[in-house]
Amino acid sequence: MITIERMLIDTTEKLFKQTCTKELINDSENGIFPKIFWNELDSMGITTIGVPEDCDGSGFTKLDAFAVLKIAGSFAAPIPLAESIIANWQYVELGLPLPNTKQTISMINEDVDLQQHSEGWIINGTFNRVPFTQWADELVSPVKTTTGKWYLLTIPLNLTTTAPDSNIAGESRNKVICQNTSINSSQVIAMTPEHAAQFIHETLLGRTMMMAGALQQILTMSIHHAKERQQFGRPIGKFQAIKQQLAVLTGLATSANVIADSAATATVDNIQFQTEVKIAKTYISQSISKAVPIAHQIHAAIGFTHEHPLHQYTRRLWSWRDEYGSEAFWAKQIGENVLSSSKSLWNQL
Amino acid sequence: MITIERMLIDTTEKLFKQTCTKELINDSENGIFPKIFWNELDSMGITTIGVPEDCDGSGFTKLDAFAVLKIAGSFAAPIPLAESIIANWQYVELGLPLPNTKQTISMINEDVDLQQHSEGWIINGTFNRVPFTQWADELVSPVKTTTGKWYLLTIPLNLTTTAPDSNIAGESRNKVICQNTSINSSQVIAMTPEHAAQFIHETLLGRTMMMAGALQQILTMSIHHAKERQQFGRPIGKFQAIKQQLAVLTGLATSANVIADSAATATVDNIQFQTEVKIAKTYISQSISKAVPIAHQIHAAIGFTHEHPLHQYTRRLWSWRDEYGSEAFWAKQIGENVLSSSKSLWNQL
Amino acid sequence: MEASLQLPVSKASHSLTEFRHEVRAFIQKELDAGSFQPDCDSWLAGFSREWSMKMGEKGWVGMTFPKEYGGQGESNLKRYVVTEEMLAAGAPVAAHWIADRQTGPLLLKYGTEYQKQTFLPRICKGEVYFSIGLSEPNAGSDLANIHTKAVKESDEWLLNGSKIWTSGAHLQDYMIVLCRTEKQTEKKHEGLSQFIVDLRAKGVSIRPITLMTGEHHFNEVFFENVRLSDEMIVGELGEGWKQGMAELAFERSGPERFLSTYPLLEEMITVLKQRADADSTYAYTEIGKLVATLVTLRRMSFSIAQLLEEDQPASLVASLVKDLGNQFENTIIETARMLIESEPSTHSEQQYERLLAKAMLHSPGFTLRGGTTEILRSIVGKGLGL
Amino acid sequence: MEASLQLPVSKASHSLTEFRHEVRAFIQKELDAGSFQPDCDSWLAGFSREWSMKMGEKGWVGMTFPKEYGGQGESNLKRYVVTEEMLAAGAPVAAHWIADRQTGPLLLKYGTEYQKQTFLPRICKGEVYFSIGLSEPNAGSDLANIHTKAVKESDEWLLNGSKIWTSGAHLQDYMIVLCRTEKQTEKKHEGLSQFIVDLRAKGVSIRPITLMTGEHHFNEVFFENVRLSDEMIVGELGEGWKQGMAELAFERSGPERFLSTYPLLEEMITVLKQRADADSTYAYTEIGKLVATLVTLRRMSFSIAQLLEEDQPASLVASLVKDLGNQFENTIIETARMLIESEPSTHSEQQYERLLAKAMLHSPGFTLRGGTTEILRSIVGKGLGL
Repeated sequence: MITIERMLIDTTEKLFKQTCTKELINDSENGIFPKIFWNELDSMGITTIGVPEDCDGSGFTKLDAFAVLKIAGSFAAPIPLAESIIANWQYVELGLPLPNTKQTISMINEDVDLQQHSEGWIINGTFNRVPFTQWADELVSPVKTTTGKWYLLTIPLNLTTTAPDSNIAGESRNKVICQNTSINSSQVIAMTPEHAAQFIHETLLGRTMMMAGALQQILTMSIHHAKERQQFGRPIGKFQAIKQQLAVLTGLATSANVIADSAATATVDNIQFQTEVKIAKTYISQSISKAVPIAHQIHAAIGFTHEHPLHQYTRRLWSWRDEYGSEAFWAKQIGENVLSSSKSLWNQL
Repeated sequence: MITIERMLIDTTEKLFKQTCTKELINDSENGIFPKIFWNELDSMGITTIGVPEDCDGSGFTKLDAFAVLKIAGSFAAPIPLAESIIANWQYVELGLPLPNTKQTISMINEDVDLQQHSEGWIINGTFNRVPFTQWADELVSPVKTTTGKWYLLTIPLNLTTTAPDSNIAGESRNKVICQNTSINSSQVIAMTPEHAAQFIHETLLGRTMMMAGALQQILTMSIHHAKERQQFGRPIGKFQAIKQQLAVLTGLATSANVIADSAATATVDNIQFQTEVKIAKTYISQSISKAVPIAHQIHAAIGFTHEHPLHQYTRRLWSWRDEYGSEAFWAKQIGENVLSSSKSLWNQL
Repeated sequence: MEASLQLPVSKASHSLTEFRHEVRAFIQKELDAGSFQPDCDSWLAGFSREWSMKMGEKGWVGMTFPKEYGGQGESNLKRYVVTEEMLAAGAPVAAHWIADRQTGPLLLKYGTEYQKQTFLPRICKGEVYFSIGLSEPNAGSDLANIHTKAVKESDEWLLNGSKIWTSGAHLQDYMIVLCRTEKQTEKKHEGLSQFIVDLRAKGVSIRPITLMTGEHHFNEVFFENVRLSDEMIVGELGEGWKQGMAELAFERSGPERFLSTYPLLEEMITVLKQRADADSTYAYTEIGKLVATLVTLRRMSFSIAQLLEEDQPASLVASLVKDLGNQFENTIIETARMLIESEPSTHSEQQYERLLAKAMLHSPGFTLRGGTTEILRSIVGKGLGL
Repeated sequence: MEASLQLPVSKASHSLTEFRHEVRAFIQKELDAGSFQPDCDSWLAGFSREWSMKMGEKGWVGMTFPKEYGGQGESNLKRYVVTEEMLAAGAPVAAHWIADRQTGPLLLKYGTEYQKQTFLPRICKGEVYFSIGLSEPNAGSDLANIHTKAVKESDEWLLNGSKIWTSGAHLQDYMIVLCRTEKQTEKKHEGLSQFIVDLRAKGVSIRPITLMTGEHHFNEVFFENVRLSDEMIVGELGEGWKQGMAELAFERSGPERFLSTYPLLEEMITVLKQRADADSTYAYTEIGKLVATLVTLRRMSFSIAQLLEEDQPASLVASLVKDLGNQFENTIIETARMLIESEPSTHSEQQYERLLAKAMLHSPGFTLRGGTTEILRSIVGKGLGL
């Protein structure tokens, strides 16, 4: 039985495969945003998956959206898909209409100061490593005030200063600086701590799904290479050492996909979603330091060149594993929770 | 040119090879001390290597003694050779005559209380995990008093209570309990903190040399097994996976031997001896969690049986890596020293 | 993604979670009563007839077997819950483990009605135990290198040869023996058959293989003119290899492939909690990483149980779980050593030191049983079409 | 122990230690003057004619070469000290690295008097640089798969073919090219010869190979009827394979096999020192483990320098050092990530983040250059007589 969800995945996968070429990715590293590709996704409604149809979205569930983000990761898609989808969800959940403008997001908001005055709000502070600021109109981010209240901010980027930076995959991760930036009351929406937590963990899971997809891609590339590349008169995949390495890589990629999917499923069930997301980010970030060297080892010299697409994935994996907190950051939180509980570990799981 | 040192090593190695059989080691785990073997070593003067001839020793250097201890480790020798040699060195260095009695040693002495009174001293406290107490007459240990002074104690074991314990290699590691144990003044010799530190690090290096020897032995056994054992019609050493594993094991065993030898050489030069010993213990202890699984993997099921001698070495390696401080314990000290210094790391090396 | 690597995400239903709590409560009651001491590797080393029969009474042995044969007709997922809870608690489940895991399913699939009626109800009661009879001396990884043979003489078969590494044979009742019933040809996988052999029959002798740990779990079992009736043939004559391999697939999928040292992890956490230690980043981080891996392996393994429930192929993914699981079992040991300074000993006063010693001593076995790391990785390589 | 694995323990003499301090003082002065910025992998990526000539002036390039050819006639141990200090400081030594490490020794061993007189003094001045010409496109690990050929026409040779992965060819002056001078037979190691080729000669064209890092260090070099005189033959015609392999042995023994990411370790320690962090057990322990490994590798590598000094075979141990060294270089990266939360970037404001990014991006190269992990382990396996 072919479900509508299956059709969504297949269609999206086909589109990415056709469009998201090596050249398109290289261009994006040189600052050329893939507008046509983006517009096509937008017109297909991919950017509003998980938003109910009666809120002007495409319907489907968040689970389906995360499955699409995995595809985006598996094609190293240089587009703000996760950012747009997650911003849209927040608007809808806070009862706001879907915006006509373009949004990027930030989940890091520790040093931002927010002051209310008669006509609106004044923001001071820096949002670090924000993706796609050149493209977006507004930055969407939850911010906690000194009084402990949470607000979802929508900051027009033309009111801010941006300082360019990028990750080692050449993806722009700019600094957004607000200096007495004044925004109006409709751009500051009160939210519950639960909403803020949800936003943060959805952002984290978005990146995690992309990692799972990219891991799957380097596995596929490595298997392909091992079958095609000949050495000493036979495919290198026939050599025991390569075969064993590929098996390890298969284990890493498959387990990463299982825990990513499991976290995505938890969104729907709402059971221990936050813990499951932290676990997925930790497990997958940790896997990358084993998986990437294997993929490069199998590809040998050719995979070390700019010509070969492997690096488009391995550099992203290196970057993404540290974004929104590395495994060291999240493992510490998981461990602290476990060790602070009066229950046995097994009873906490 | 055959040096006298080379002859010592060759003779000792030959004796151990002939005498230190699988059965002798198994017997020792059942509490049977290899008296004849020990007496032979003693009569050859192996137990007083590093003690000058004019102090009734066999001459040679401490470096030679450590080389002999490596041989002892490479045959899993169930004898108190390190303990005896190191006790003898201390006696000589403190200007005392070599004892006629049999000594074991302890370097762990944190909770021992020492009180002087008119006729002698009263000791209270526990010495944990002391080797060969069944065999020895006396326990030799440096102890620091609450006033910060160091003394070398010689405690007759018949004045103490011992509680049996052993490591996972079946080597006895008993608890020695002193309850108002009264010893006379000649059994409490003042020593400098430098002497105490030397005793501690020589003890540590003794165990480290034994680990290096045992690592070398499991490498030799694994190479031998890979050449002899046939599978699918050819020696398993012909399979790429086994070949690669053996190469890794070779790297681990060889590097362990280099750093152990380097620390032993430092005894003579007296340059950074203590640091070098800590580094050797850390590096080698750490290597074992990689080396032992490889040796067992290569030996497969047969190496998991009591019948095969492999476990006599792997169980010792597991035990010795944790004795006198695991790599976690010593690495922490090394790291703390490095990070507390105002110099760059390179300038500290 | 390769289709063979697609794993469905399965979430436990509400009723399954309730059942889990029931099992957990049972175990806690027994623990409180002192029925057992949690131990590492309890599915291999913890032989307790009493415990197996208790589990039989609860209906937790052979619980997936049809009711007509004494089972509960329950799902693989429910069985998964029982095995996982038992392993996490380190309960002594070794006696019935093989019968429950592979002999039962084998007989259900290939056995005669007579065999099912005779053996399955007693397996379910937790009172009859089976051994595996595959490996032979000097065969190593080449499992098809089978020399044990059964030759038909009038209406009986005469079995001669030997099997090695049979865990628990000295305590168990029967063995499923894979042997030659035809002369060996070039195609060494052909002409093999499986028989049920009574381990107390005349001509059977059992020699213990003492492990490096000093323990006796494994045996070499010798057959000298052991008489077998046709009734004891399992499945088709000559199809033994295929049947035996199907049996092996059951071996690799379960949580025993990553939970062997779990009791050590739990005890390590207990010890760490008691430590008044300000420097806790190290412990938090390392425990967090272990927990992340544990949860991932549980999700994978549960998904495999789901696949088995749906009669889907799972051998490739099962091999991955075993490989990752064995690494995890060893990482627990090494993390323990790094976080808590101790000298492990099997007879220490500290439960922590005892569990660590046991885990270490058993560790070489983790990758040997149920297929070595090389074999598993070769299976995966083959699955990838290399 | 296998004789080939015996390593003498060598301690630095007093004068050697004094020399080390001299080198260190020179580097510190240059650092203070801002002559260079410490970088990872500087022996591959840090090309600076200025720096190489400065080192030439000090007599630290080709310092083991005889004085008659511009060298200092110094020991391998002294050269070891210079290379180690340069790498630890992350100094830009790439320009002269190959000439100093392998071309010089090759010419000293096999070169004609004319070649020695012509090239060695300029190498020692740090002003003439050489490339390696071994690997060819599509040959992979099969180094003997050589298709470049030189054919004699009257009194000249015509060179045709191409070489790949030649680091720095676009900036360097000459290449030692291994090529066929006889038709290929079954024995593909025979009929190969080495020539000195001027990289600015007619018929030589150089195509950059952009790395995944975006950097240009490697090239593909094409030869189209490049004319070579007999004077440019290195050693014996037909002996090129043996000579080329001897050259490779020089490649694996040096401290560049474990110090490529050392500047990151030093910077990590600087950052950790600045952190007011009570939770330091983690950092202490992990730094302590790295230091223990570093010291061990230095001892091994220094012992190899001693072996080379005594003309003893060292290729087996050199392979071990490279394998362990590459792992160490990667462990530094992973430890950095675990101890200091950051997002590495090649153009970060933080030196730490820049070094981490550089180290990561270069890391796939560590095991590729100078023999892959598989090849090294096969060499060891062969050495063990497997």
